[in-house]
Amino acid sequence: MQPLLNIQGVHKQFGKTLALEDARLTIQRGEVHALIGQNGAGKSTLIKVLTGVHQRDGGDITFNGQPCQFSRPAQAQDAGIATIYQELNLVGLRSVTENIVMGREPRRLGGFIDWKLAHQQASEILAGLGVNIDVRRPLEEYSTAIQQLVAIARAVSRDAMLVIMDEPTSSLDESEVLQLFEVIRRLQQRGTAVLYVSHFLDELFEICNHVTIMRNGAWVADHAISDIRKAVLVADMLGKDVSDIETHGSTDFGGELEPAGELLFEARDIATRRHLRSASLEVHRGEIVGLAGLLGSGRTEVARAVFGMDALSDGQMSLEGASYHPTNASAAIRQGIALLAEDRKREGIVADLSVRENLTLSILPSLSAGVQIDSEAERKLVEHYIEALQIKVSDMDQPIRELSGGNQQKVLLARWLATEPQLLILDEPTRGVDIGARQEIQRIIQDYRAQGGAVLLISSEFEELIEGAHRVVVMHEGRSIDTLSNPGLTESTLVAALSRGQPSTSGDDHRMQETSARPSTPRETQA
Amino acid sequence: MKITTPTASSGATTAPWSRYRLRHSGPLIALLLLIGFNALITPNFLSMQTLSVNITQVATIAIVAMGMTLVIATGGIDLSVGAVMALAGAIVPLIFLSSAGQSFPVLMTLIAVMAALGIAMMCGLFNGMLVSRFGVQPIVATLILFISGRGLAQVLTNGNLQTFDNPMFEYLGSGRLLGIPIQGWLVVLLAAIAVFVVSRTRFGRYLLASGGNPRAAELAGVPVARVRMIAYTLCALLAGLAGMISVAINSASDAARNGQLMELDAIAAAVVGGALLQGGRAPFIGVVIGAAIIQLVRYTLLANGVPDEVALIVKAAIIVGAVYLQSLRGGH
Amino acid sequence: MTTLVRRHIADHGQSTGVMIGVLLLILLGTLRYDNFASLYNLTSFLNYNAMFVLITMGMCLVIMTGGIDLSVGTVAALSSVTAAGFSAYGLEVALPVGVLTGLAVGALNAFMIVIMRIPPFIATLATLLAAKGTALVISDAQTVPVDWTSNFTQLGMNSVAGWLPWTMLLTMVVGIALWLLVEHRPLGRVMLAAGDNEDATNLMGLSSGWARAWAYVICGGCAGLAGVFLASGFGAGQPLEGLGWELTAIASVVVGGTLLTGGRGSIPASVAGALMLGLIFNLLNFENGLGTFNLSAYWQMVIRGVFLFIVILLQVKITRPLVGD
Amino acid sequence: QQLPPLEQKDSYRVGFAQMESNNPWRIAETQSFRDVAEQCNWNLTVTDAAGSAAKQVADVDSMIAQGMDAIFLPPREERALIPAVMKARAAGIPVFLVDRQVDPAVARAGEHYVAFLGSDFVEQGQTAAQWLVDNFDGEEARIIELEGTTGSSPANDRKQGFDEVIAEQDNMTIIASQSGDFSRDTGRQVMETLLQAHPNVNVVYAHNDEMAIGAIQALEVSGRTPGEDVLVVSIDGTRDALRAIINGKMGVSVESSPFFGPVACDVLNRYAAGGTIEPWVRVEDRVFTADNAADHIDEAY
Ligand SMILES: Nc1ncnc2c1ncn2[C@@H]1O[C@H](COP(=O)(O)OP(=O)(O)OP(=O)(O)O)[C@@H](O)[C@H]1O
Ligand SMILES: Nc1ncnc2c1ncn2[C@@H]1O[C@H](COP(=O)(O)OP(=O)(O)OP(=O)(O)O)[C@@H](O)[C@H]1O
Ligand SMILES: [Mg+2]
Ligand SMILES: [Mg+2]
Repeated sequence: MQPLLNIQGVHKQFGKTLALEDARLTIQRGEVHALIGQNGAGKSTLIKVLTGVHQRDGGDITFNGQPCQFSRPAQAQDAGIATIYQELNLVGLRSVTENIVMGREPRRLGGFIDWKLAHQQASEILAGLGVNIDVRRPLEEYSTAIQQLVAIARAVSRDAMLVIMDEPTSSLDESEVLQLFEVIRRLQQRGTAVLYVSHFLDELFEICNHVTIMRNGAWVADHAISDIRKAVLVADMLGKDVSDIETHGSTDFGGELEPAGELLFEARDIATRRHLRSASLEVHRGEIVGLAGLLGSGRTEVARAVFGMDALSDGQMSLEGASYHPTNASAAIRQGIALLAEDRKREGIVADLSVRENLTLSILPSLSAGVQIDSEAERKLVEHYIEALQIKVSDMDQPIRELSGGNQQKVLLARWLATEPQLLILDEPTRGVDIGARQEIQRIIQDYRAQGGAVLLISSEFEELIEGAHRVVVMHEGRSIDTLSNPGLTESTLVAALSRGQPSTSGDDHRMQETSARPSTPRETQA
Repeated sequence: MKITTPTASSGATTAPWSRYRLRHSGPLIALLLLIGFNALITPNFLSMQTLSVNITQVATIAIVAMGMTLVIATGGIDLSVGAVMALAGAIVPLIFLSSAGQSFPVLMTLIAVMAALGIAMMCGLFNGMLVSRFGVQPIVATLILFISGRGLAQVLTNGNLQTFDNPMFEYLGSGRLLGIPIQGWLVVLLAAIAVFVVSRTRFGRYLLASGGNPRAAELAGVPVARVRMIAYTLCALLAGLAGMISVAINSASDAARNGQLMELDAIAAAVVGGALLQGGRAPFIGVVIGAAIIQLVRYTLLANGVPDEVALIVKAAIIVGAVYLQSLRGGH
Repeated sequence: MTTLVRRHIADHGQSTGVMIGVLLLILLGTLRYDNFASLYNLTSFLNYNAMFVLITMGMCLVIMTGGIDLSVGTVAALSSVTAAGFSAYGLEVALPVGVLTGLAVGALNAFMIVIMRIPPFIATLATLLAAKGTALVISDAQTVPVDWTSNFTQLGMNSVAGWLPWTMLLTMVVGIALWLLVEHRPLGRVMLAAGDNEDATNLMGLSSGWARAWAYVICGGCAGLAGVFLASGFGAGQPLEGLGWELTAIASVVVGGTLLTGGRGSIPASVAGALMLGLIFNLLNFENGLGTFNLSAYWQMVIRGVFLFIVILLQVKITRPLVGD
Repeated sequence: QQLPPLEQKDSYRVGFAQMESNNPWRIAETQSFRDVAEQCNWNLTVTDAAGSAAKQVADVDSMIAQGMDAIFLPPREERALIPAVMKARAAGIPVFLVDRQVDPAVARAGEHYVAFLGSDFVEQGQTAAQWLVDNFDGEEARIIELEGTTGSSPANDRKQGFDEVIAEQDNMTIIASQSGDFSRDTGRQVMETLLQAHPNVNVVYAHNDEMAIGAIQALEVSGRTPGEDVLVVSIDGTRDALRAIINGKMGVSVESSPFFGPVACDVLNRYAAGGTIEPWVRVEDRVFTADNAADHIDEAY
């Protein structure tokens, strides 16, 4: 039988950057097909070329037997392709209902929207994903996770032949991931094909039939999932030998944990107006302290408080034994604190500025002689970091928006390392970052620590915490409820600690009710 | 990611300049075309006197447009520049025409200039305060002074035209250096300072970052609110200076007319010169060229006897054309 | 609980606030001035302000999509000229001509903004100049006489039931249509979505360009109709009228509580905002009539600015805690 | 239909619906009404339409609503203010037009409004032209005309009057005519530009004194001597213009007096007393030249 989608030899160039070069992808009707590759491999670009966001520079695409060239996403949608793009494409000021039904609203006489029916439909679709919320409220009032689920709800509610999901799980917790898988299976039963992009390889084994691997904008291989081992996938993605991969741990933290130095930072029962009730933690020099917790447990809020973004409503902080109460980010930076924020696009990069300008933004005072910036010193410093962190750029004056996510993240990491902070707070430093870059970032963190730096590491990946952290502080609903120390930290102790925090009643409309967080591998859960 | 040109992981030194040139070539080409057109069509165009006339007339637009560019770089806009011109322009003669001014002409002229700049600065602080501390949208925040600033100037002068004879102050309008009107030199000086500030100083970097992504800039330790305050203040200061120049040229201050519709000319000059209304760019050279384009269009139409009403239509078409070319080249 | 109250205020408080403000101003006028509440004042107030309410509604629509239209004033002037030129054929011809003029200019704006991707501020600034120039060219720089013998002037000079001007009645009909469009028609919802996040709207498979284009066209149409009112109510096509109307309209929209950032907007609240600004003028005229203060025209400008300042401060106070960053 | 009567009272509530206050002439006119209000025992209400004919109608409307005894109106536009005139009459309030007319084809003095107080803009243009014809002693006059605000009635009329007369002269041509917006700054800029394009100009005709003074500045900057190389002809009779005439920089300024207050007081009293008012209460415009400028400079505004 002829495949549902067949992409052959597609290439696409953005200015100097060749994003796709001989990309191929074949999807059969009714299969769940994974697309994997490193950051910047071209996955999202391929999807956007397919759905008419970008126009391809060459190659052939056939969908449902027809050669196609969509010039707008609307055309792809009409042809039967529903897409959840990587950057959430939703309108925050509009209600949840509208974000789901917009474009095919139920109508009443005279063409007016039948709001009652629309709300009802939206609620039902969301209920199918295990979400029960007030669909009349503006979407922006809900968490990223809910927003992601709304995007999914929008896509699956269309009668599409192909549903594309570009990293749909990057901000979901495991219960939601499981719900999503349930939905994907239902789609599959209905005969709908799904294209699934994710950096969490374990998910693929759970849900996909087939996998296509891309590297540097080009097709590398495709396999039936049943025939393949994870190590082979990783090797294909990175372009390395399988044996290399297998001898190596999955994170680059590993190694001996050296004993930590003297106490650097301490927070006692801190609370803010923003969902942080009471958190206590200590960080020593040369120590990595992990912050674990479910989605919405308040980890980011701890980071915000320490970095001076939110004022404390209660509690104390001290730095090097002295009382520490920053009033804004600059104050915190002056005292040697750095925060790599969670939302790279909104809170990290200044898209139109160059890599150089982004990298040195936080250390300009020390790079200036008088009013003038010492551009010689600046270039040297930037060169040093590009080299040390192996940032892939065409030149340091390239606008940062042209870089792939992983490389942008490295530039931001360099921005903060350049401030030579005493305490480096990392909020999900490897989210949305591919395995290769992830390991490099982890290595950089480790090097920084080895030189006596202190790290507060927020991560949803247990392996990262277990292998990297000296101690892990467990957060739950805005409170620190436990501290676990390494060695002796295992996934099961962490899961146990997280589940201890679960209260029997939860008043909020939608809080994570599950007892484990991802990415404890779904495979193991099944077994 | 793959780069088609040979990958150089460290900075190629020519890159920033070629980028810079590319950005500015659009307005420059437009300006050269206009000059070429005039050389062919307009009588007596290629003369020193024409140059000097155009410099006199472009100076105020260019100065205000540079201030506007600062504000636009932060993602804002300032509608109040014309009103600030009127206010500053009204203050100066008010002071040196007073009885104290008659008795100490030199001192009081200086004081008058300082007072006018001081008032302009206060206007800028007011705008900056509303925008950066209260989070009011720039169009709305500056609309307040747009409406009431000119009214205030007229209240102060009782609506009367103030004519005066004060050679020292008039030098600002009619003085010459090496045969070029003094305000032309002023524009060159200010543009040089502005280019230096934006490309080489911390404030310049902060300005672009604040406009490009205020949230990220804030978190990177950039004092975004202060940068905005400074941008609005400088903009008002420059508008005040332009207001005084225009008063000095005319030897008269007319609160009702001084700087009227200047905000539109200044914004048009900035955008034609390559500024992006969403912020993050401050191409001062381009903006000065943009002002020159606006001025030259006006000159061309007038000198060739195009009636006022037709001139409006032509001017509109040229603004749209220039911005369109700009957007094609900029790729945004 | 307090957040719920705050949320309610943020959702609806602004518009109710403006309406209460309007009522308070009316009350003040009625108590303080003789004849303020007279039928004559009511009718002439409504008639004059019908034009401003119209352009404010058009502006509100454009602002909802995240744009701005600086050309409304001169477009109204241009339409008054074309409508006056056709007044001899009667209202049934002149009115469509005027509205079509506005729609055509609106379409030109839409073309420049959506297709050529010129920033709205610049595109409509150019239209502001060009519309004024065109109005002067086709009117030969004179006011254009209307035909007093045709039924054209009845629209602008007569009232229903002796008090409700036809112009205001028509404006209200347009207002209800626009309100229905914004609240209950998909096109209006896409306008709001496009103003909130244009890229996302496109990625959702909706045509944000189309929606934004319609907003400019409708805004042009509103300005065109305002121009017809102008010609009909004042007996002449006036190429020089309309200067500064755009800022009055923007201010009205803002007073009505709509943010200029797009994605939000309320037609009724904008109408209330326009009426509120109109009332201020009317009250100032009556205040002058009392002769207690001698408010010069200049002081009136200052007062308008201060008024806007106060409204904005109040808005900041009410909405700030929720807006956050 | 009759004109609305006005009963004789000690004090009248009088409305003056000024059209704009953005130039010295209008300001002087308003001031003249304010000054006379005291002598005449008026309770005067002044509104300002900020240049908008529509707003001016609304201002008149609010005066009607307030029940003024009489309204003085300088109509912004000759047609757009007709509704205001009609409504005031219908409301029984006598209207006097000041300094500009409304379209006589629709509204007539003695019928729809009481009278027109003022001079004739066309005639002012003619007078200026005639003075030029009489006093120009060169071979050939090459004239630059600085027009007022495009589309405004004084600009249209002053152009018409002047151009008519000049058209009959064989040795006089208008080589350029551009708008200087009635303002000194714009007038100067336009003149600077036109001087470049037409260096052989020897006459400047400005529609008001402000532009004329701007033009004189432009002439001086370009190295010409106004009064000798270039003859400047203008309208208004402001203090600055008279000074320029005394200094020999300007040839003539045809008066367009803004001092309507006293005339208005007189006309109102006569009307209340039941007298018939002539439809056009003419204000004689003097012609200021080097001969008489010094005598009048103190009374100028
Ligand atoms: N609009 C654009 N302009 C310039 N370059 C772009 C653009 N979009 C993508 N690229 C470049 O194309 C390449 C492929 O990017 P793409 O987003 O497709 O990667 P990806 O595989 O989705 O990565 P990730 O896993 O980080 O999402 C990258 O080098 C990126 O920098
Ligand atoms: N401004 C806000 N308005 C409403 N809810 C908010 C706001 N900011 C944060 N929240 C919610 O508060 C909860 C705590 O968020 P936070 O980001 O601290 O969680 P986290 O533990 O860091 O999880 P994540 O893994 O998402 O980073 C989330 O549910 C978030 O949606
Ligand atoms: Mg991607
Ligand atoms: Mg977080």
